[in-house]
Amino acid sequence: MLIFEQSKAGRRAFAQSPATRVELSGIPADQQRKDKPALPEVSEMQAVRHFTRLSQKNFSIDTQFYPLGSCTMKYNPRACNSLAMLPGFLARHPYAPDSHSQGYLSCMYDLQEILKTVTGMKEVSLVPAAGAQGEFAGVAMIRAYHDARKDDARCEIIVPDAAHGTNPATAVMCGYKVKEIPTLEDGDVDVEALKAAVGPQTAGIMLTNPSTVGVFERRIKEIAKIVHDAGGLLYYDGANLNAILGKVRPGDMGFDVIHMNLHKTFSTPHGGGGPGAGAVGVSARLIPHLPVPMAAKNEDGSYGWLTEEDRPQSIGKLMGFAGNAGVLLRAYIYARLLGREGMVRVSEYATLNANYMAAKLKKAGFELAYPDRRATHEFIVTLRKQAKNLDVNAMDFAKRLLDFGFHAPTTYFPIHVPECFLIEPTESEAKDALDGFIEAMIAIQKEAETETEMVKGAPYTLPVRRLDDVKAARELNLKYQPS
Amino acid sequence: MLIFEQSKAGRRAFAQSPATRVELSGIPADQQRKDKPALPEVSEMQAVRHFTRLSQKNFSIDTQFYPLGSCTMKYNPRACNSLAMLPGFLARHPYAPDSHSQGYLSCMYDLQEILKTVTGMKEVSLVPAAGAQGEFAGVAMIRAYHDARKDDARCEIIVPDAAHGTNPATAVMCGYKVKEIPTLEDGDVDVEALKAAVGPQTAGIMLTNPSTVGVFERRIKEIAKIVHDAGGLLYYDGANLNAILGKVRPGDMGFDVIHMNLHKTFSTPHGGGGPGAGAVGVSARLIPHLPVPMAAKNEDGSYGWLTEEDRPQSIGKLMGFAGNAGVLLRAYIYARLLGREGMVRVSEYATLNANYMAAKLKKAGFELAYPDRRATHEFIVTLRKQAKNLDVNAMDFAKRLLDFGFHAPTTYFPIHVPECFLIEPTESEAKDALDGFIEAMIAIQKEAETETEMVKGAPYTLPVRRLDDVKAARELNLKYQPS
Amino acid sequence: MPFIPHTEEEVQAMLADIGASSIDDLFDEIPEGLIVTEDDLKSIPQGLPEMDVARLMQSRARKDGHGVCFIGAGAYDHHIPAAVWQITTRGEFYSAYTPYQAEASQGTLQLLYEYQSMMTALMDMDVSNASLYDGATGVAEAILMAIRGNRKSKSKRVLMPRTVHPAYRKVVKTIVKNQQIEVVEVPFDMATGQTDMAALQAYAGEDYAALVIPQPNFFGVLEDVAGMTDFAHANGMLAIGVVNPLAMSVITPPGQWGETGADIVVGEGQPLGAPLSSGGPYFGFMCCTQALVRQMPGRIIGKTTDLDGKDGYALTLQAREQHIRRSKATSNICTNQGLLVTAATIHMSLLGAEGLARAAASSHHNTNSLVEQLTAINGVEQAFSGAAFHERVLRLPAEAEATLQLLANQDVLGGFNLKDDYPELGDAILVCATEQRTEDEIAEYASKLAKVVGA
Amino acid sequence: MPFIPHTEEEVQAMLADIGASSIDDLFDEIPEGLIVTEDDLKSIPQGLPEMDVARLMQSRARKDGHGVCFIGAGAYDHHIPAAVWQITTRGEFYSAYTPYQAEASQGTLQLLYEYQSMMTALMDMDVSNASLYDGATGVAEAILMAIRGNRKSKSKRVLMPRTVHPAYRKVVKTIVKNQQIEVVEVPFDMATGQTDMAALQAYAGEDYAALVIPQPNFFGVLEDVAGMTDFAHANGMLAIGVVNPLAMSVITPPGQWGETGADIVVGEGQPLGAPLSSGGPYFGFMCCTQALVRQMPGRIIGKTTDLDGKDGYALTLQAREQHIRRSKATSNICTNQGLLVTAATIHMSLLGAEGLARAAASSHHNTNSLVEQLTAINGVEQAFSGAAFHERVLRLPAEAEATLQLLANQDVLGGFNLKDDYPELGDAILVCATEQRTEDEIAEYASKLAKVVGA
Ligand SMILES: Cc1ncc(COP(=O)(O)O)c(C=O)c1O
Ligand SMILES: Cc1ncc(COP(=O)(O)O)c(C=O)c1O
Repeated sequence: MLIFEQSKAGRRAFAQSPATRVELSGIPADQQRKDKPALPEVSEMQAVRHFTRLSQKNFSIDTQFYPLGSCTMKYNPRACNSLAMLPGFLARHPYAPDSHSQGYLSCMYDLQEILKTVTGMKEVSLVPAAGAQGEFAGVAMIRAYHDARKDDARCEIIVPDAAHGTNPATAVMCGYKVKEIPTLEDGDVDVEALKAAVGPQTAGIMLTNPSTVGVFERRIKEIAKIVHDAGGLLYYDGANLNAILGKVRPGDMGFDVIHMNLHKTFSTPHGGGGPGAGAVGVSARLIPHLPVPMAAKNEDGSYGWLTEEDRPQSIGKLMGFAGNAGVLLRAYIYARLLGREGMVRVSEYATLNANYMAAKLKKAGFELAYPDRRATHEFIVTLRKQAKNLDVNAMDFAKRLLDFGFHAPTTYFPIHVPECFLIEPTESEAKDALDGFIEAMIAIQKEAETETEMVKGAPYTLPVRRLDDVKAARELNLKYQPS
Repeated sequence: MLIFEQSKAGRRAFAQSPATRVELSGIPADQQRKDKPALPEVSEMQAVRHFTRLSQKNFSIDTQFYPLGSCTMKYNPRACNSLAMLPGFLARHPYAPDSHSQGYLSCMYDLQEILKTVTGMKEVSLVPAAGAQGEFAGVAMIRAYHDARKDDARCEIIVPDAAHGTNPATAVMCGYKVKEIPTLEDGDVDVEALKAAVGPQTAGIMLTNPSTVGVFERRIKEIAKIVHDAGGLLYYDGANLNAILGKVRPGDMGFDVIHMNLHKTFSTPHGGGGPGAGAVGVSARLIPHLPVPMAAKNEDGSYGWLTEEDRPQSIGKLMGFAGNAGVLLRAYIYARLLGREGMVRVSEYATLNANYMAAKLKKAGFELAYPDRRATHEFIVTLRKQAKNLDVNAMDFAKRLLDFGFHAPTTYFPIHVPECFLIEPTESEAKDALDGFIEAMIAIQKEAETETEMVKGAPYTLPVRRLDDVKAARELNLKYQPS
Repeated sequence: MPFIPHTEEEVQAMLADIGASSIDDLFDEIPEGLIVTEDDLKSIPQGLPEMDVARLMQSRARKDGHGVCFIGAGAYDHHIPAAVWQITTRGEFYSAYTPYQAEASQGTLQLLYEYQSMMTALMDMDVSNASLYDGATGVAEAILMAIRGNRKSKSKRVLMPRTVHPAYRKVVKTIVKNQQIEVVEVPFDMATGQTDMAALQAYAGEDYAALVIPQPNFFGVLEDVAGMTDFAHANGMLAIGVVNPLAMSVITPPGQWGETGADIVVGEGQPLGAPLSSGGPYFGFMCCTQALVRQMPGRIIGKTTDLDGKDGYALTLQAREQHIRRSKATSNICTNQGLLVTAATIHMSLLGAEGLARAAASSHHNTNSLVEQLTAINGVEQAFSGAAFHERVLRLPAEAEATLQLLANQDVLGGFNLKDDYPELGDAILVCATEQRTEDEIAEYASKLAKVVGA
Repeated sequence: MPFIPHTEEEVQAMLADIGASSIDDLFDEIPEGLIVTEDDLKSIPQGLPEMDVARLMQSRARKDGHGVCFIGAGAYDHHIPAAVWQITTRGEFYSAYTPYQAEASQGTLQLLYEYQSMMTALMDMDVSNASLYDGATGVAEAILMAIRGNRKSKSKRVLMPRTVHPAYRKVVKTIVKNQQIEVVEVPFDMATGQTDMAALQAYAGEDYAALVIPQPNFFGVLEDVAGMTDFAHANGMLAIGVVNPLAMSVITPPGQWGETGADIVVGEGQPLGAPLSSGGPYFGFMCCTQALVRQMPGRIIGKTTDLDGKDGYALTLQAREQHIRRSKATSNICTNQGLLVTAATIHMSLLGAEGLARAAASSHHNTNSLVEQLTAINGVEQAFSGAAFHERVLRLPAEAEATLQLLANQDVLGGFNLKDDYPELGDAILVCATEQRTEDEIAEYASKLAKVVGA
């Protein structure tokens, strides 16, 4: 039942607004709203009960194994939540003077320093709201760099075909054309194709390493050289940073600019779709172009802001205020809980878990997309044989997994691998959970062979059976309308 | 799965204890524990996931209508939780000096004053941990009163047969004998029986008004006179205060001592079985005997404590510290949200809801235990006909209600009404919820007539089917033992 | 190991299954010399137990957040019911991700559908998406959308009043400049604080894709939204409203502006349940007309049915989005501000239309009384004559920055200094008193300001 | 109306169904003159919106809770993982009641079964109940239980060392005195701080129902628990342990005391996840031997199976309880401290045996270092020679109460003043430094105390 269907005219949560309704003095009648917006009218308890019950209809990290590849669904420490929501942090207005902001600013400054070191970049700005905005900031900086050098002919960004959709979309938002290069059989980028693609029109390349196919790009240094020699810059999509945290640094690989998905690698919660934080880090040559504001340490040891005035070549502001502050606080808290030694462990155990699952699933007869490669923090299973021989495809497997109490892996991405599952267990899952998932996959495989229709009708144990996506798009119903 | 079954030797939540294990210096080896207690060894995420999922297996006010008679399961405002858990309140040590306790003490003082006024008693002590301990305090005060007067022959407490089990149990804990008197057909206490029961051996009577049968004791003033004339005192069991809050005051009815279940009437949460708070209020003659400590206002306007030294005739201390402070804070916050006008409404709408349900269920053919009486905040349905004619008893109805998404009412209490449901909707439930429950009752009645075995096999939609209580008691299994 | 559940035994068993002899082996495809050394990371502090981190953060939090807040300027200190964040931070909302597996995410999906329904009701618009990053990026996305969606115009130019939040204008510039979009600023009337309608008229007949219309504008002043909307439509431009959502509970909503209403509406969702929290996370909202829905960026949730015909909710119109459409997507946005929308949906349910209107009216009232008391001080004057909602520009008889710092030293955060963004206003500040400010606090501000400016 | 969902229309419809013309009618059975008038309640403040109550409570909370805490004496400032209360206050735990309908309460029931399993493991005892009010009432209940349950004794007398927490002894007196139970106090050795074993021996051969054995005792001193337990058993008494549960992670648990272990164990559960919170809510725990289980007060959860043979959990042995047994029940307890047990179960799961042992050992270590630094001050001395865990009695060279207040004025809460309860100790205080106290805080205490006592 929708909250609207529980509405009754005149009902409300009386404690939640001022006790009396005052006049809107000074506002001309024709500017005043005449109708009453049709918001639900419910009591406080009705709202609490409704949303509490709604919440129970979700799978989440706090309730299920959630191996969604490329999304790094790991444990979000509860301390990050309670400490980021301390009254002093919640009450700080974004325009509060520095004298009333030293607590927050010191955290941001420290976080910038930690991120610099762990990525090997020269400077970091925390502004971008999510990965995609980090990408935007990064590509915009590449553009600002070429522009500043009057290197105007560079109109193309190179992107591997396996790249996340945000990469090409971002390049276009920054006014670039996108040139795709293929992925080789072994999962590496086609370096020959890259060589052919670069030229005076090349502004840069967007890569993630390990790539979205779950393998480490072995020829990364060669790639960096090719692009740099052509006058382009290298952009690192940090979505997969969890694979190499404290182990390899994008700066050392030759990247000029990176974004980090702090909601992935630094475990701020995904919140049902956000908020995230997409901090960007740069090599020396891009420092002048970083988005503002940034936290700075003054000579007297106090903290302040760097703004457009300090950084006249900055690409400018990206967010109304200074970014997703509460998310950044959570990332900082996480970083302090982990410490440098904990960071290395993140990538080590994320990699162990992924390789273990890959090995076990392979033994169980599942086809790995890159069977001869090490898995990184994630890996790809392709169910193309099942789709062809049994007519049970990746979507069917995914839905049936839900009945076994597991969130499905990422499906049908990367797009060049047919019927694929991108599986990312993360370091915070125990072997028991991995084994449970593997057993479920084996069980579903058996079901697919013997009870095909049953599998294709999954799920059965959730609040709804399989939903009709086509109907959702065809008969658009995007809001409640009283009947 | 039990948390123990997820345990692996050596696993832990590393962030939750000091980083290193120090020596236990100065403690002789023979006093040191040799074995390691078999607590579960799990990661932080495993614990979070386990207990989050466990919670989802509960019915609760935040998720379901929960009309458990005599328990006042109403909405627990979320503000009471967040404000009672403000860091300053959580950090206060119970032995902190008054200089560091003015915030807490002022709340307790104000709460005492509010409770005094709304109950019409002369003074209030907040110490008792729950209703039953409030009863203990009350009866102990009655005893202290008689003892102080050297009125030694009074060895009996009168209790109606409909009384809650804690009443007789408490009387015995205070060293009294219990004399039961019957309830009349119309739900009132048998005044003639009372007259016969009182005498020089009477220490007092324990009553609740409205009584546990859900009707207002009309001859209360007469009862008070009879008991007082016999030299006894009147104890008021405040479990049903929600029925009369701000409407009738126990003090005005002639009671000498009362307890209040703040976790009922003042809506502090029931917490899956507690904590509660059973504040006691007294008439003038019992003031010297109130349990200590109590909050007091000093002449300079600051607040302090009244202790045994100030109250040498006090029955003494009942709790290690000053009672369930966090619960009392929640009650205070609730009282401030309601205010005096809100208190009256509590009893009015609780009564409206109960009478509405009673009327509708009666119309639907259900038998009320006291059909000719006004319901108070609760009322009794007896399913004796269903039990006799259809072999579907109150327990079957209760279990089947769970399948309809409603918590069952209190069953089989009061004990003198066969196959009964004691139904208490509370004021915070909307008509829609009441109607839903009534419809479910009607539907189950139909099922009972046509699908008897199905009803007797309920529930079907919960984490478990009907549980075997007899087995639980016969084959005692009270803790996990690794197999 | 913090947040890692592995026992040594398990590690060995897993390595055996993999056929590797150590965890290091798993990194053997990484080229020589790239593996980080301990030394590389030594400037990062060592890990601390939660207890120690808690102590650190508590001491830092205590340094901030004090002071009575009279700053608005796009972020407002409104009351948020305790229930909002207690429910929002429940693990099932907090630690889930984008509802890609609809059947396992009906909680989030139904909630988002309810959110869309609420926002369209509040704005009186046809459709809503499920959030953008914030109000500022919302304006940028709206401009990109208008340029894509305006069939009557081929222009890559838009009109932007200077009364739009200066930070929003900066963000718009950052985001759209690389696409050769020109943002032409329209001046305001120094007397009223409204957009200068005469200056706007000068663009009549020219090809612009859109006109941005703030309501209330950055100064708190109410624009002639009807006139501006009709002007836009008369000249083939789309009308993009930028509104304070709380204000829309009492002020004419964009769907009712002028003859046919605004085409796109965006704004900062913060007043709907997000704590000030140093400026984020907040959320941007976006609504539009039915005609433009396929141009809208961001997630959209639709109602549908399951195999049994039962109602359910799912992401829809995904063909607009980057994960399907890639370089041709309506935006690059992926992760949005879901959890804030969760909070906003609960917040709006708890307040309802009446509660929002009371909070809005009470904030307006408190600001009126603040302005009255402050302007009683010699030399403190209202800058504009235009009717204003809930925020006001005041001219000070002393240097604005210094005055604000002196007030801050006494724990009064007195307003937003307009000097950098609007030097033409002289020493002017933007003040605001939400429904949370008490009469005492307002009087205290007045008495402190009187002392500071020496009146 | 706060927390009341009724609309006027609904009220009328409901009254019509009832056949009443107004809500007042529903109270027509109440005798004349009993209905409260507005005047009767006028001293109660009017209702306030949540926003105003929040402001009030925030300002009050700010007055308390500051100061660095070196007080223990039965309530300890231990670290509590953030996860504990975030999960505990989930509505499904927070707003449920006693699991009378087992099928709809498997969350609470399984958790309580896990709790019982954890407590028995920690105490090395056979069975545990699901909580009592607190440690003090736990001792009283244990005494009543021992008198009921001791088949070898007909006595209504028990032996109670003076080293038991003075507040517990007072509570015991309040609770048991009306049943003509005699509590005979056993003195302690002024040199060691332990119970005087010679004095205890004097009771050999007499008929007492039980001996209470604190570990550590109120002074922090470790008792000769083996000797005391064996003494009790040799003389037909039941041995009742009163222990700090955190200490039991490193100290010999009651199940291992002497030849056969303690019979009943109770204590204050606060160190297992309850914040200091002005003294409550905490919880009392109780464990006992299998032989005594039917004498135990309070709820007990048992494992059973459902109609399909699936495991499940339910309240069991209810025939002991007041709602079944009424005047013959083992206790009058009904509502217990369930939510605190929820917190404790999560707390113990997060800490584990190793985490508890670390917290215990680290607290012990910090107290040692505090004692070392304080006793370096002229005139400050340890009162007792007995081995102590985690708390210590110090003699001061100045009036204890005044000294503590002077320290408090500098925001050091320096300890518990023993003068009222143990005048024979002179100016003595009980100090404690949990694992949360830092070296700096300890050093600061020492330097402030040095100044205060003028050393
Ligand atoms: C490889 C990759 N790049 C970029 C992104 C975009 O990040 P965000 O969703 O934070 O905008 C994602 C997120 O899913 C991703 O997986
Ligand atoms: C009528 C009545 N009296 C007393 C009590 C005991 O109160 P408590 O459970 O708080 O000890 C109850 C509680 O259920 C009750 O319903």
